[in-house]
Amino acid sequence: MHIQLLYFGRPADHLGIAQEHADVPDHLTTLAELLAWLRLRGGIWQQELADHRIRCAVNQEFCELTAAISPDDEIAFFSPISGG
Amino acid sequence: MHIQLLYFGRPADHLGIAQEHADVPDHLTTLAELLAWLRLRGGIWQQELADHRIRCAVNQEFCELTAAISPDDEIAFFSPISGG
Amino acid sequence: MNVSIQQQDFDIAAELSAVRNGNGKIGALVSFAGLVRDFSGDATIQSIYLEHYPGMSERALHKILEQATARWELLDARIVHRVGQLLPSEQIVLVITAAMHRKAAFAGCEFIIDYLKTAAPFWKKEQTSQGVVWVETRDSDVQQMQRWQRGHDQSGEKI
Amino acid sequence: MNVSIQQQDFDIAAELSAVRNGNGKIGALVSFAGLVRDFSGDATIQSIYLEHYPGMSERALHKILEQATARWELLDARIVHRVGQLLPSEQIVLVITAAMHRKAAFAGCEFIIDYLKTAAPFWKKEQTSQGVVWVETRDSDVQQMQRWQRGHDQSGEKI
Repeated sequence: MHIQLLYFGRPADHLGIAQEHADVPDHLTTLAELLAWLRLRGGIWQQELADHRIRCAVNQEFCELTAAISPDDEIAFFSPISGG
Repeated sequence: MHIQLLYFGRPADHLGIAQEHADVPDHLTTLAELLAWLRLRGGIWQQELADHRIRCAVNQEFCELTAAISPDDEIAFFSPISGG
Repeated sequence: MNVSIQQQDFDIAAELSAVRNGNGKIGALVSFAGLVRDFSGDATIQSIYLEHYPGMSERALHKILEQATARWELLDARIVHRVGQLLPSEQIVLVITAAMHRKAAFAGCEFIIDYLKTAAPFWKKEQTSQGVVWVETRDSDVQQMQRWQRGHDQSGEKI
Repeated sequence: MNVSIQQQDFDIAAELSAVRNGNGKIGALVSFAGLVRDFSGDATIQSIYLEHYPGMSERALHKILEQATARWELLDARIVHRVGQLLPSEQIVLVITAAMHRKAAFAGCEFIIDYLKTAAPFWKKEQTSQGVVWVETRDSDVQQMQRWQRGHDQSGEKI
């Protein structure tokens, strides 16, 4: 399954990545599963993408980690927002 | 008793007077008595200085009609305020 | 803290700059500008005329600023109030508050204009399509002011 | 209603003029400007860096303006939010509301900035004397936002 991943805030900064086009296993069905799969990259990915430190959006709407993912979704991972 | 009288807002406009130096009878001791004495001028003075239409200040502080007056006070009569 | 009662128009940007004045503690700057509306009920407003009680009005506005500063952590606050003849859309009054945090700046600014409406000796005459009227204190303004006496929302206040 | 996310500084006077736009119904104009403070806790702030989620951030801000306009009688409202590197005392964000009456303008403006803090995808990094920190949503901001959900003070709202 092809998915566009975006990173903002602390994880983007610490992982040194703003976006990637990932080909993820088709058996991943939720944001939580996708995060767990990304954490398999190890090292800093495990820390930065820990569930409790991450907020997400699917197709530019804030979502809980239980949200489903679909092919061609635009998925964003970021730290808690702090604008204004 | 010598008193300086100032008028603002509706009564100043309708009476055509902004200030006057009045020599008022010494037996007047409150704003209410002073107003009643001024209303003796008759005509429009009776309407404009009716107790319920008038607000007052003594020496630049808002006061009730029961407030005492003293020689050389600066006394102001005006309509309810409407700034801003 | 600064109070100005003047005939001439004011420049909001210049007044904001004066309040900021390079103070790096300021995180929130709130302004309220009151403008002359072109209507009053069903009537069209042609102009308004504002007068004040010189001396007492300045003292009343300073007192309101002091009350606001005692209640909220304001770094600065300022009132500019115009008098004389004003046309629709003209600026009447400006209130600016500066604070570290926005809650104090908002509450302080709204408190100041609510009190100005009910505790400062200004009078407004409206020249409308239906004649000339001296505006009197509105019940809604008195109610707005009384909310603060009940302490309706104490978030952001000094402890 | 207008939203702008930009690197360059904004001119509050020009933004206020754009909102007024000769509309004679406007009686109240409220602005909130958020500035970079020179401190954060015990640390000195050297600069901040703001980033956003392009596309989503504009949509989020428009949605907040729509919510405010649905709840209060606002004649216009506007948000300008800067991104990129900013120094202490620089302007970060501007919210302007215009209404016939001040209560709606104040409530709408405060609602917009409270929601912006908790519902718009912006991130702030502080470069301080004690190192670099990505700021996270503050509990106090969440509480401020939640006040509106409880309808803490409904005066000035549409009936």
